[in-house]
Amino acid sequence: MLEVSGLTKRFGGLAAVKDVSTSFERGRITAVIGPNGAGKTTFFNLVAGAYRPTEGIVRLDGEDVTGMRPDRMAMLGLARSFQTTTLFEDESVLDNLIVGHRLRTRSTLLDAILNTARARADNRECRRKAEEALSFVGLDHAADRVVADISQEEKKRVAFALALATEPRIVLLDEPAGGVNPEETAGLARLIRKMAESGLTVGLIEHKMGMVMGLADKVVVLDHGEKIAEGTPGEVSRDPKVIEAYLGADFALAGAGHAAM
Amino acid sequence: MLRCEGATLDYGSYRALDGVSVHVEAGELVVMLGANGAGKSSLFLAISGLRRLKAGAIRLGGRDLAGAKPSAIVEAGLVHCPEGRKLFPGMSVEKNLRLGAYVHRRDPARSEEILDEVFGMFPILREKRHDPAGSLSGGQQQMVAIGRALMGRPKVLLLDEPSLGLAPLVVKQVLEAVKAINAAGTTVLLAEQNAFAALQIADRAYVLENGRIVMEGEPATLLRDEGIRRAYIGA
Amino acid sequence: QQETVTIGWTGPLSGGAALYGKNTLTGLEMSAKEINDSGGVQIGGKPHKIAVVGLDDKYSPSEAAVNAKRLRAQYKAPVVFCPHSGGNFAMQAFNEQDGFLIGAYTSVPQMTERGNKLTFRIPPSFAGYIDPFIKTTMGSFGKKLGMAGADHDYAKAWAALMKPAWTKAGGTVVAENAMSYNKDTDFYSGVSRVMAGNPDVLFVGGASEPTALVIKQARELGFQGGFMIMDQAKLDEIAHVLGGYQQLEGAMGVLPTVFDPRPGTQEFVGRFRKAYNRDPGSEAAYNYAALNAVSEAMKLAGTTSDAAKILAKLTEAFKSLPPGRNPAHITEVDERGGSNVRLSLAYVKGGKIVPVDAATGNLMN
Amino acid sequence: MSLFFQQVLNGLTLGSVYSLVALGLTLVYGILHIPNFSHGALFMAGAYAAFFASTALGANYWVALVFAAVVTAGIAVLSERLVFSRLRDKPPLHDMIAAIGLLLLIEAIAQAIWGADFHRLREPYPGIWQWLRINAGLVMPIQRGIIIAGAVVLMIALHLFLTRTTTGATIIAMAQNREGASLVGIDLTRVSMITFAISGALAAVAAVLFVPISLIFPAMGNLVILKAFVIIILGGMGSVPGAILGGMVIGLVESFGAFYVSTDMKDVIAFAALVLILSLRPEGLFPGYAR
Amino acid sequence: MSGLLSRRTLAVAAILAGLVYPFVVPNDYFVYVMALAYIYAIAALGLNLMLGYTGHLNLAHAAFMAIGAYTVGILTVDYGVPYWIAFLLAGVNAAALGFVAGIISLRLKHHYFSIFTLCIGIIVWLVIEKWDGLTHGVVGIMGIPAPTGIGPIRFDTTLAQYYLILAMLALALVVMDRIVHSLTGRAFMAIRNGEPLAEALGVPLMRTKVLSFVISVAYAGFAGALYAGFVRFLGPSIAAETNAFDMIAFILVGGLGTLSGPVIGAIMLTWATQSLQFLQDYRLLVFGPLLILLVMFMPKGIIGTLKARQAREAGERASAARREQAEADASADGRKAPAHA
Ligand SMILES: Nc1ncnc2c1ncn2[C@@H]1O[C@H](COP(=O)(O)OP(=O)(O)OP(=O)(O)O)[C@@H](O)[C@H]1O
Ligand SMILES: Nc1ncnc2c1ncn2[C@@H]1O[C@H](COP(=O)(O)OP(=O)(O)OP(=O)(O)O)[C@@H](O)[C@H]1O
Ligand SMILES: [Mg+2]
Ligand SMILES: [Mg+2]
Repeated sequence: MLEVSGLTKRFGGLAAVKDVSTSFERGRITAVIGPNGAGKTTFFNLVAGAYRPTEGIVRLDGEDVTGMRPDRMAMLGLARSFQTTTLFEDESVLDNLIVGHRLRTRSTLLDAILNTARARADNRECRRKAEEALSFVGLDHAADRVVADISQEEKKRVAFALALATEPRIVLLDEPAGGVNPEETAGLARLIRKMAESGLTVGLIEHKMGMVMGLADKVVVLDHGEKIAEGTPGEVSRDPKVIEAYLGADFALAGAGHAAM
Repeated sequence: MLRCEGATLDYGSYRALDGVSVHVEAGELVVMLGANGAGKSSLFLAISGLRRLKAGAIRLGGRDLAGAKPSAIVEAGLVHCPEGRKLFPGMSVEKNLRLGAYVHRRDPARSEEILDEVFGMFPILREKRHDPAGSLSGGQQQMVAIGRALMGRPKVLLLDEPSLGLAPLVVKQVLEAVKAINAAGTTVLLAEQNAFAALQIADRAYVLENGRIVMEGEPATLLRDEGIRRAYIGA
Repeated sequence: QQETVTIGWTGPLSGGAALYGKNTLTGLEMSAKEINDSGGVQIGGKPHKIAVVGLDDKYSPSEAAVNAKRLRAQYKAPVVFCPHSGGNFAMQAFNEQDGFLIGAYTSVPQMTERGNKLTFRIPPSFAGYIDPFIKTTMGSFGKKLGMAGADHDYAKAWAALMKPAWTKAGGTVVAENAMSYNKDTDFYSGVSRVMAGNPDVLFVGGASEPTALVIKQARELGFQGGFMIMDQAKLDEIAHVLGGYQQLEGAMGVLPTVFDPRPGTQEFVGRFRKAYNRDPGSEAAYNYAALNAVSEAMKLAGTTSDAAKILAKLTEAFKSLPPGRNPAHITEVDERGGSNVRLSLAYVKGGKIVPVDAATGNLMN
Repeated sequence: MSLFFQQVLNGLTLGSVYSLVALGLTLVYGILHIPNFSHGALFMAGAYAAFFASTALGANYWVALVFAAVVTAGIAVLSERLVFSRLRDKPPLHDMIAAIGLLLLIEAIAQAIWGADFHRLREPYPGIWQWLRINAGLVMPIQRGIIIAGAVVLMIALHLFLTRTTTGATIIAMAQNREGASLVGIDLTRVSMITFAISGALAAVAAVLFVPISLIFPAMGNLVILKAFVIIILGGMGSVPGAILGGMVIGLVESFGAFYVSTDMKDVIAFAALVLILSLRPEGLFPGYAR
Repeated sequence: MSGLLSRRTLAVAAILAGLVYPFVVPNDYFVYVMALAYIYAIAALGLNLMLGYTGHLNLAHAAFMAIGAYTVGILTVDYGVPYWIAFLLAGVNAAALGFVAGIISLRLKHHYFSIFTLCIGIIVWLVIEKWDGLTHGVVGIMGIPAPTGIGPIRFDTTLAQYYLILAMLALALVVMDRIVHSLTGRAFMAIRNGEPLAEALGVPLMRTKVLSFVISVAYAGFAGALYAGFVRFLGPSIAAETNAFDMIAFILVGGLGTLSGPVIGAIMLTWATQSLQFLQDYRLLVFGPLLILLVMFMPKGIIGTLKARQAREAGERASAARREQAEADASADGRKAPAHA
């Protein structure tokens, strides 16, 4: 589905991502973990086109998409959520989502000014798509609430819905459960699983090991920009390099459940 | 030592704190548990004078802090190590730490000693003392933030989610440092979502929900509570 | 029960040109006050008081138009004075339709060349200054001219007449560098650019105060020659900035109102000093004379509202004014609405102002 | 050749004035994130304060300079207390409109008190450095020397103040993180006031250094404020070295443009230079050191 | 009271008020000032698209109004082009130059963008002032013809021009309404909200920003064209940055990012300025503090404040409901119910 090879990004002297190769499989959840500053967000930015790689190649379904702008990537079916997503606080949840499907519509500004049938149809379509995405993330009841009034966890779900409204084939989620309590984390995890089951390819950055270990089909571990391990959650959590760089020695002892940090 | 009574705080029409009463005795390490948005940070910000209470009182060792400026509160011995660190990213690590002792600028000798202690506690900071704080990794920045708070010679230290966004390995190191600080005699109020880890080092804990205290007790009691386990630890 | 005629004025009362605006307004106000104090003006057999209403337009053409509309519609003003060409041009778009006379205090030639039937241009054409200026300075200092005038509309029109006239008189123009007198803070580089041509005479001028700075900086850069100073700048005001006439030695300019020895002017200067506790400039003198003439013309025409009739009587009005009420020495208003004036020039010699006869270009003593 | 150096001198004189004005502007922007369009009015207020001190109080030039710095610092602090501190949690656009309101107000006050007329402050040392004229063909009125020297001294003093003193450190701390600063016990109100005071004093000193070779009138600030904004963008907003360098660049570009190309076109040249530089370096010459 | 219904009613009422206005005021002056206010409102509408919806402050807006005005002035006076053709070309010309300026300036962010555009504005002003051959320089362009009549309707009186300009304003509002409520309008707002997210949603940043900029300055261009035909004299000072400041003030007073805000603001501030005329040179002594007090005590502007009040009332109702819900849950099982079990 999505393959990267030899991906490198340098900021001045610092190599934030260094020679990373891996792949994201269709319908699978691939997690990227690593210490703070390891280059995870940078890695996603490179894949999504927000940064142009210094070296390396990104392929989407075999097509070379290296250095393509984010909006083009979105057209090709790559969606992402951010570590923090800002929404329009004083607008309704649904209104916030309508722009999500804009990229799949063809009507121009002229259509809108002349209020053509095409513009009206596109508007309806975007609204329908937004409702569909909301119901997928389990928020249909909140469609008309003002964003300022919904909870943090609901905002995270809205951010997912926004990504889903673009009709993606692959979604990259950056710390979707950051600052969310364990109970709600579990709910988000179920939602992510549901996305994968519906055929989406999922990329996930997360520090909450409980969630990562329970969810991921594959884990890629970055440290100082380099890939130090890759494999199933089981393999990775036993890898001494990973334990030393990231998880800590007693992670294996405490078990994934309790060290849910 | 520190006492809040009926603290109430509004953001516009939204009530973030609703009659919160907590107390922390001298030498204690108290943990404030609560989900995202429960109001932990709001409570801390109110205590350190960055937000105005709508109602209620906050006392530090008998002194009423109502209307006191943040700078006066720091001088009174209450130091807040905030969520998100709030460092001075362009300044060197050392300058960050030294500014922590700003209210004690008339007593530089003692500050030198504390600076040494901080470097002793976090040796990596001594190594990076001339680097700009913004260039450090997340965990190291958290160390600077704690160190900076210590430079203020707190009698009471408020720590707001020092583990937020940190790798598991680093979380452990940070909490160990907190424990050591408390052991050295500083009273600590710690906000955490990671209940399990925090309760390991706490003397006592509160649970905050929707701006209200819903539970108080010893760590062991809380750990036994089924609801707490489900909500904050992940069964 | 006395009736009142309102005379309108729109011009800058705030911003960089506020002083200039106020000076013109003061001239009108002084005239109105004197007329009212003497019992008003007899029009159609009835005594009328004159009220001057001044509105700020910040030098903006569209605000001047707004003000004119207001002055005409709300105050029924038969005449609206305005001291900047933009405002006057904007008013010309509708003044014939709305039936009011424009009192244009601007000598931009286009003002009266476009066939507007209700425009009275108060200051004279400056063409009359050119020849005596050249005659005196070229004779005393030499044939090389450096042009360092301002770059606004009026100054450019001056320069456009000056340059060919100088060449025609046998001189050469060695440097040309217009400068932004009202927007700039420092003229050193601009002046040194002109000095690089090694001129004998400098043509300068914009508002008096920046002109003074240009002269001062030229002297500091070692310039020893003479100056020709455009009529917008006044020698006395320049001397005030420079702290005396020393640096102005060899400068040729318009005769400052306070030094004008002709009958009437001194009388006006005295009354002005008494009323405002300072020296009048020519802006005040011209506008003062203009309103006196307008009130006289209303009397002669027997109307306070028919602008065309008022305009037609202006020449007669000026001729009938006693010298003390016409300190600008306006002799007539031609068929296009332009005024003619007996020019008075001045030359600085031995640290003193010497009046010059404009007709001959000779010093008067 | 001497004409060339003459332009360098002219450029430095102008650049010094611009830099001082831009410094205050960049400080307030870098630390409080306020695009203070009323800064030009402070420049003007400084000139009038000195004029008042020397005419009405009979103070000598240097006393007038100090008086102007103090008075203008006071006006700046007042504007911070009464206006900007109350707009703290509003978007920057509101600061800008309020600043424009202030600009109009201060200008109107000056005009109400002193009228729209031009005024002058006499040069304290009206001479010209003759040896310069004789030896190198250069002309350097003493006041221009004072401007350059005064600006250099002030810039060094400001730099030392910001980097070597604790109060300076609190200013930079506040620029980098407001909440962090207040959590270590820095009194933000005090720092804001100090910042505004410094910016006002710098504007006043720039004005008092400059007006002996120029004129005092209510709108005089408008001439420099636009350039000061250009300069701080050019130098990198919030950057102290950027403001200094930017000021010098604009001063020199203007003076060379006026001499070698055309005085008529020098502003076009200066602004075009900015457009060019920013097209190549969108962040300005120096990245903001306050951030 | 349905929002749509009240909006429509208000719009109809506003148009009616505009139509009868000239008949209820005592004289021409009121008509003239109002027509000028409408012209500035059209320009401010454009500025508001860039500022209130796309989130970029363009300080060269007045310069683009000048470009539109000068296009009409030069074409009609020097080349004898009929007014309406010149009118269309004014919008096209402003848009075309805006396209070029946008491509250069929109790479910059925040204040850099604003000050950069301030410089562009000054350059435009200087070019108008210095390029005598094209623009008549500092002397200005005089004798611009009034808009030529359309069929039997002629525009040579203030009253006729008033109605022409009113019609143009209504048209401008309708078009703007459609723009901001379109999907493209949502893309503009997404950019204001955060560029990385907008881009990730497939919004081509540069293209969308340039589009917004071009539409915005086209409004300025058309406003300038109307100005030229109305005032009929042009000087370089119409490009002055202070005119852009005025427009920002209009928007802020009316309400940033609201449709009717710029219009209300333009009308109110214009009349505020006029009514302070009696103060003569003390006018700014009052006007300055007025501006300051406005942003201090009405930061969202008139429309914004009304809207916020409505939203707050709705929000209060919602959060009261939420609190009750939470309390009910708490008493039911002693714990907070999970949002999504
Ligand atoms: N735009 C940039 N310019 C310069 N350096 C950058 C930039 N973005 C990231 N970096 C640096 O690259 C490194 C990797 O950063 P990145 O944000 O990818 O880490 P991360 O793994 O996502 O960390 P975290 O878990 O804290 O989010 C860090 O040292 C960071 O400072
Ligand atoms: N400045 C503010 N304005 C409006 N609402 C706010 C503000 N700050 C916080 N809130 C709201 O108040 C509530 C409590 O926030 P607070 O930050 O105190 O929670 P917390 O317990 O610290 O959560 P977290 O785990 O995210 O740090 C939240 O719903 C938050 O959205
Ligand atoms: Mg990251
Ligand atoms: Mg918090």
